[in-house]
Amino acid sequence: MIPVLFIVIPLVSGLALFFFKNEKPARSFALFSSLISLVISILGLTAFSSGQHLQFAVTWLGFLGSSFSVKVDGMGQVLCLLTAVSYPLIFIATWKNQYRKANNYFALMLLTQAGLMGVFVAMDALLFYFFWELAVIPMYFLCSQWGGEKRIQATIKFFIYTFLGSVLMLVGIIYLYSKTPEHSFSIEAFYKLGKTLSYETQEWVFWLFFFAFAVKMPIFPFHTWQPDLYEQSGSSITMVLSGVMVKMGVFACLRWLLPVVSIASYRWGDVVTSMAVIGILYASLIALKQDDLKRMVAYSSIAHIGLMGATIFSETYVGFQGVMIQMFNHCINIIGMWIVVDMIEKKCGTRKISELGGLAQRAPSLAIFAMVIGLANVALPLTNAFIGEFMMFNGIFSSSVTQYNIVFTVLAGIGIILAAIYILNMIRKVFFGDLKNSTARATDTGWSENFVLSVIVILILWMGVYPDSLLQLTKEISETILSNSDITSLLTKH
Amino acid sequence: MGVTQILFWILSVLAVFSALMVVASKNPVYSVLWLILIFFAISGLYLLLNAQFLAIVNIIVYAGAIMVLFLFVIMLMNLNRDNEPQKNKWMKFAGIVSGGCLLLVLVAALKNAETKSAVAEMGTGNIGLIENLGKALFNDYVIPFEISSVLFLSAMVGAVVLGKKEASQNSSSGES
Amino acid sequence: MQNALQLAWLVPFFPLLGFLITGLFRRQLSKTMIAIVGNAVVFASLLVSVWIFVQVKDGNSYVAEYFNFISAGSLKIPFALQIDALSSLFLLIVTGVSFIIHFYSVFYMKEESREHYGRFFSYMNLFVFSMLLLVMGANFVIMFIGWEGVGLCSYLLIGYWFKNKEYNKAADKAFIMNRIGDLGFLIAMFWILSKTGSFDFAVVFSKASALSTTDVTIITLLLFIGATGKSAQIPLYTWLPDAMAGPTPVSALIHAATMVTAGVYMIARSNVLYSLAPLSQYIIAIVGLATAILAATVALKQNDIKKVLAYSTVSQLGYMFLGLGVGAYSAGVFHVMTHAFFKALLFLAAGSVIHAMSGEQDIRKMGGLRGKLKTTYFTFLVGCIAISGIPPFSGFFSKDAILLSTYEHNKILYVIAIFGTLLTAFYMFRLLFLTFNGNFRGTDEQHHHLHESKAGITLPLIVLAILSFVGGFADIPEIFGKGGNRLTEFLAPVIPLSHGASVSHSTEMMLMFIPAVLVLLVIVYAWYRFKNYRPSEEKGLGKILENKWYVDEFYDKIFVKPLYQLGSFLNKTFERSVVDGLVNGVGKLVNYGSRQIRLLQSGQIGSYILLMVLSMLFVFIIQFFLRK
Amino acid sequence: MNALILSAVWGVVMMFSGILLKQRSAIRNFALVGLVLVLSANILEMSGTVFFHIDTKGMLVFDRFSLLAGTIIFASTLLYLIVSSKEIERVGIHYADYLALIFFILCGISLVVSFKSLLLLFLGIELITIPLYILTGSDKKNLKSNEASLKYFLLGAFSTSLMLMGIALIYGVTGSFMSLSVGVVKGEPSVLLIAGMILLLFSMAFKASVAPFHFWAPDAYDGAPTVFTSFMATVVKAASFLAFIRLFEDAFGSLQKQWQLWMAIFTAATLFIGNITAIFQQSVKKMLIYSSISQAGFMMLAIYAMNSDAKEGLIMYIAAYCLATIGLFAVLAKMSDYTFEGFNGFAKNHPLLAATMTIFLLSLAGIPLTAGFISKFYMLKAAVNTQHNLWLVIFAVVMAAVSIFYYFRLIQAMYFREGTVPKLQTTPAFRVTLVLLAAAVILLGIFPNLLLYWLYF
Amino acid sequence: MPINYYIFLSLTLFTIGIVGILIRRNAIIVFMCIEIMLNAVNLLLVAFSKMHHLQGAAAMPTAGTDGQIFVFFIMVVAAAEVTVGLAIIVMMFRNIHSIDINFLNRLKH
Repeated sequence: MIPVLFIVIPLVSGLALFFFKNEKPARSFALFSSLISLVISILGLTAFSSGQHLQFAVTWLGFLGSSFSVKVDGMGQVLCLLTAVSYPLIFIATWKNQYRKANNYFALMLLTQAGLMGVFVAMDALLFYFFWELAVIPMYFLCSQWGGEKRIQATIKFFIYTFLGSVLMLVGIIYLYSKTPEHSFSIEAFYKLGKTLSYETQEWVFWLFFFAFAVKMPIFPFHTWQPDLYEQSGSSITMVLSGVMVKMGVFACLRWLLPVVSIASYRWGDVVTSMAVIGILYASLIALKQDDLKRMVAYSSIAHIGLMGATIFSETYVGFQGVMIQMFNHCINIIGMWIVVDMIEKKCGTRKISELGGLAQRAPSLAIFAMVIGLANVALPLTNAFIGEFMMFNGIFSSSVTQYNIVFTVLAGIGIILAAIYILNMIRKVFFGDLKNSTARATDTGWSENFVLSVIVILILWMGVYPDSLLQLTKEISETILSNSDITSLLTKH
Repeated sequence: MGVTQILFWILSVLAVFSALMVVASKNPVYSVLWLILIFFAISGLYLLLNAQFLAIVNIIVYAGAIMVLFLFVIMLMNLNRDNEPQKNKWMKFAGIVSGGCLLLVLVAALKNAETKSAVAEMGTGNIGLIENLGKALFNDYVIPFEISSVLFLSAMVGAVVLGKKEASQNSSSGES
Repeated sequence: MQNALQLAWLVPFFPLLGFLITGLFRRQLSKTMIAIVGNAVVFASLLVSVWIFVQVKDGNSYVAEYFNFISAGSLKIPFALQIDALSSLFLLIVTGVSFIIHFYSVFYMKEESREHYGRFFSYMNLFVFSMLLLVMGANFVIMFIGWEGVGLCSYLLIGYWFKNKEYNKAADKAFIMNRIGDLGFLIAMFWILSKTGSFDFAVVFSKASALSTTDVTIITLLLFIGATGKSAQIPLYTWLPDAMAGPTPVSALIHAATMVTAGVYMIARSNVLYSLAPLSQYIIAIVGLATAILAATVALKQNDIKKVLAYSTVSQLGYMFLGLGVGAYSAGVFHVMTHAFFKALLFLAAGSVIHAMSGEQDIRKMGGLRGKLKTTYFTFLVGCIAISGIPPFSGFFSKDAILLSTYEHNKILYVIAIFGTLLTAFYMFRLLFLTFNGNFRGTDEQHHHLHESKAGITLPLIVLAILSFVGGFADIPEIFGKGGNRLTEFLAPVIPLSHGASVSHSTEMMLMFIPAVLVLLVIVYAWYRFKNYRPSEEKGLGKILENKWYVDEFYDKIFVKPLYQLGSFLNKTFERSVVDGLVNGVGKLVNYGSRQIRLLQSGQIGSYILLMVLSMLFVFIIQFFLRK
Repeated sequence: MNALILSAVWGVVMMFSGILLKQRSAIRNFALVGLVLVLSANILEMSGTVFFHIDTKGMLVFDRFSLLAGTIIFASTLLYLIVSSKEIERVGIHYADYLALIFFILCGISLVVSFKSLLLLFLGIELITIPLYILTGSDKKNLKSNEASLKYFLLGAFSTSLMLMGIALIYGVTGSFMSLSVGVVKGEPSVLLIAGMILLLFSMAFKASVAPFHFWAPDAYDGAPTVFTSFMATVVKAASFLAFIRLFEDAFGSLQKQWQLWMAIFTAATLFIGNITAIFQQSVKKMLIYSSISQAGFMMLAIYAMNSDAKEGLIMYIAAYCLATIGLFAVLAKMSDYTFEGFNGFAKNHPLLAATMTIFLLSLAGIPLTAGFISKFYMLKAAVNTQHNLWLVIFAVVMAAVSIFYYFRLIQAMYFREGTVPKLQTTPAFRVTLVLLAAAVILLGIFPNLLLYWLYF
Repeated sequence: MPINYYIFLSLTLFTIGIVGILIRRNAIIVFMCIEIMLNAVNLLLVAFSKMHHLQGAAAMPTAGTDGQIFVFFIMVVAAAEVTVGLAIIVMMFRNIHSIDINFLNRLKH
């Protein structure tokens, strides 16, 4: 029942919120709902650890071969947990932000959460697609209604881009469905089918799926919606977008792409990995030159996700584990980063790096938090990102599906050097040096901010020192994915 | 070549020529008159095919009623002068060329149809007689017949709706 | 007493505790408390280290696994610490020197406000923690954690005075250059893993002989890239002189005594691998020597007291690498130890000078301080003698060990290395003479304030001076009598004794004393040259040297600027017009198409029917004549 | 059969009601009663109760498909009348006549959804189009309306003659007008038959406003009074597609190889022209008109695929499309300013209407959990199941993505742009019906088998 | 007569009708061209009807009747169409005093 609760709680409370009148109760209710989700996800965690099967299936659209089938496996558990963790964090971090029509705002946020949770637990391709869209559509309204001047253009670009991706994916899903002997959308049927499809077919389907996922991640060169949107939308929305939503793409690659069309993934792996690696360097280089904090973080996110993309297609067990843990870690880090950026903007009234300086004198606590989060972003050991990136690099390096593994590793590695450059640059210019007009009257963090940032820092360190707590969860599923996408046995057959 | 054959050729040429004249005439009234000539020619062809009922109906309904209506309207509008502005040359040329091509293509395609050995027998047969047709019409085709009455009703309503002068008191017509 | 070593975790634990206490409660605790905590934890570590050292000396070694750090399938990386001869020695050096420097800092930093005082000590403690982790790690990953940790701490400490932009830039530079090296380290680790299936030192080294020469060479070279970053070797050395931006104790701690020796430690630790890769060794020797000479030449013309010391550090590190490169691992480690003593001494003494000069660092504006700063002068003199390699001071023995091995290895390198030691002597005594001899060249006000530092500052100097003097006897060559080479023997479990062709005793004696004599001559020359120093504009080679061979500018032109230009190009041009332009272009095209297709809807029946007829024609022609 | 006769009779009744009843509301209620009667008669026929037993000699067959299609059509018309009757009143004085014509059209529609003889197809289509010519031109003082009517008439008559020529050629081969008799012709299809089929394809494409035979539609829809545009673009278009699929399944099912390519090309052209042109439109009405063309493109996928999924899907599509479009036009007809700017700030003044319109637009755009998604899904599924021409499917979804642009433009205008919209006169019945429509859209999106169940039970 | 002759004659008339629609601007003449097309169809149907009668009379004496019935219905529908069409044209003429179809471009988008 837990997977259903994951979806139903935010969905119901989201719909209920549309009927709220005042801001205060809406805000509290949203927080309350998200906390309940958190509690449930922790319950789910314990249940999962004790070996219970968290699944639920009921007939729905049966005549289409689809059913409402949800299951929380290791990967789903990690992602649900991160969704459940990030929502309360986001709500608390932006507790003081004022919104027009706050009830709608919170309602849409929770609907997005429902969609995200659904994506992570769906075990039926059609259901997966439903949730995929359910996550995006409230997002469209959120981004269009709350944000910067040019938000509408940015949002429509984002939406058409992702919608195009998702409908192409839909074609892929239907195509696979039509090929399954029993006409079913279930993931098992797809996995089974994947073993029998010809290469040419796989190639089609691969690109249909991959485009959708690549746009969502986003992987270079499909990323252009992202910096604009992050820049334009409100900070809490950006947090959801970058913290959780981009993981949909990564997640989907692991669950729906590799195991299903493994031969095509293998054949196109080099191309995709090249794209991802170019993206790492490209985004990092651009991030060097960004003056707007949000844009900088946006590009850094592209680089980080690029690394995940490259790892996925190198198809190694360690790499998969790394990606899964990094999904969680990246979410924590980037949410932390956005919170910091949001606070800077609120305190100083600007996001321009060139207009900031010496903030550490006025806001020492913020400076320390920013430093820790920034260092986590550059994957310093004993922070969470190190674990993920270390494993991912290891995965890329030890990949047996590509012969360019060393080149990819080195190039991606240059990305982490560049990351250090731009993050430190940013910290130096924003926090150190002399005070400027904008920072002269800034204040330090308040209680809610301290709380959220402390939670984030604790998570960063916890996951950096004892990542095994999460790695245990994803062991089994990583093996499953690897064995399903193992092409060596298939290649000998063909 | 018997008389019927000769008649067929004469009537065919007449029909085609009249059709061309309908299209070519500057004055609408002449067009109508040429059109009536086509109807007569076609009725003649019907007769050759022993479709007497249709031949008569063609003359009565088409040439007699419909064409008179046309003439009436033309006269009413005082259009019996060749004052029609010409379409531009290019358009005319394109129309003629594409029409010709269409004919060419269809003829070329259909000339090898497997029915090419079949004939439409002339001068014999009695299915075109009113008795046979009437029986079929009121036995097998009663539904379509009733439907066509509905069709006429709707045409009638239409004529009323469109033709009846609306009193100017109705100012709320339309959205603009 | 195997079990006794289980307490090893206490060594890094204490500084970590200190970091947490001083860091989190820096606003609550008084300065005294902070100082006490900050020192006590390091002292506690020192005590445990001594105890461990004693244990190890009895032949114990120990590997402790605490918990699974990362485990993924066959990849198991435990959080494990290792105690053996090498690490116990380093523990001793690190905790010992650190404690002295901590003690020194208590007084040196006393003018800082409480909050920043706490911050300083927390950074320092964190640094010690990282360094200990680096040294004690039982596998490459734990070592790497410490490795990056010290990089972080150096970043934090260099940028300690965060209001100054230049200092912060220096901090960034340190971190980034370290990062470049770290990438090499990281890839080396992956390579090791893919070839041996483990990160554990024990496993890796036991499987090393099974590796192909290519693999070992690549691995060792990659590790060496890591070392060049951390230990400031060509080409990644430029951060170290800039790192002098931090407070002087920091310079002493990080950039002289401990952190920069991490590279040496790492290579010494991996000596099994290096021994299998002669090419790598050769490259290391060349690079080390080149660094030694290059840095020495630059040091000749530097006028900032700390910069001279910084370049001398780079130069000395070059010697260590030379030693490693020629296979004299224990000599390298020995030099690390002696260097830690005298370089810490020199830096702290320099700090005392700077303190006395009210923050002035330019030696052209000093002179004649000998009278006012007696203790400082004498200790500084000890440091200079030690670094110059005059017997029987510590530097003599350690440097001699390296030079001897070099001689055995390659005569040309040996000659160049000797030349380097002469340069060392020259610039060190130039520094000494310019600072302490001659006339005072500063302002009257500075002159007025000149005073010897308090006991809290001079006491560490004296302790270090003693160590600099006696340190060399730890590994005194056997030719001076029995009981020599004790350090080498102590390290033997980790670094196998080399049984190469050794030189005869007479040659060895000669090789020891000829350089010593030459050094003395150079010192005399320096005395003549600088006893009456007048600042003058540098010309020709001097100018180039003063500007450090323009290496920074060169790097700036070749790497930094193009990088930013590329970023700028990608941001302004490529992203906007190509990537985004493509997407927007599609949008524009659709819009344009919309306008054009709209024109089909002309409103004229004739054209509609014409279009329909043309479509019909099209369909008929294809259907009847072209489709089969 | 029930509905066919009842609608014809009620059409006649409506003609006289104009004379007998003076109150317009009475006429309206009279029409609504009639429609309810027709609808319930049709539903009764689905459950087996047939009032009139007339031997049609196999020319009409009321099977499950045609009855369900008819039900959707009648229900849509009923909803349409409820939300639009006020606007019909404003068109002109012949209120009862308009309603009578609508009943005649319904009579024609029940013919074309159940014909088995080409003669009845022809008569049915004429019975639909002739009243439509009149309705298009019913705003007599308005030149646009006049022109639209004349254009529609001339082009419509032209396409009718194409259809007749096609029927004649087919008759030449088969000697019968029964559509099933075409299918049984064995061997290599005769050229005559192919030519006839293609001519029929053209004329059906014309009626369904499929490119490149769609040119009349934007002009006629735009010129017609908005309230009748709504009817033409929904119910009538749906009927055309039903006739289209019935004709091509019964008569030319065995010739699929011959026409499938053309269907694919026409589909692509329709999608392309409909969507691309819609982007540029500045008027919401024109946007909806072009969107109806692009939706026709999607419906064409069913005809292209022509399998069991296709028929189910078409039923679904028609339902989804009619519900959403009727709702949108109903609101639009009440607006005085048809431009997108006219809708700026609409949500602030009319939150309920805006919310329902958003649901309709989302449905048209094919967003999941709306009926529009399920119907598009069916179309794609049907097309993918043919296992060739995958490019067409991909093109279709790309165009669906393009359509987001203009559908969401309206949402943006309503919600995210500042502006004021004059108060619209809405009755409670209007609002309730709109909400019902929206609810139906969502309900069908979640449980499509509520509808499709009727095809098989 | 071979049936092909009828087909060709009918197609010729049909095409002349199409050409007429294409090149004339007078709505009434366009309308008359459509009538020519309808008559072409009628002629063809009658010819086919006779052809089928000849082929099928042995089996069924009424073979071919339906073709002529169809022609009858076409005439009926044409009459209805003419009624409406002329009504529209007249209405149009009342408003703009012209029946030139090229006047009809106010709906241009």
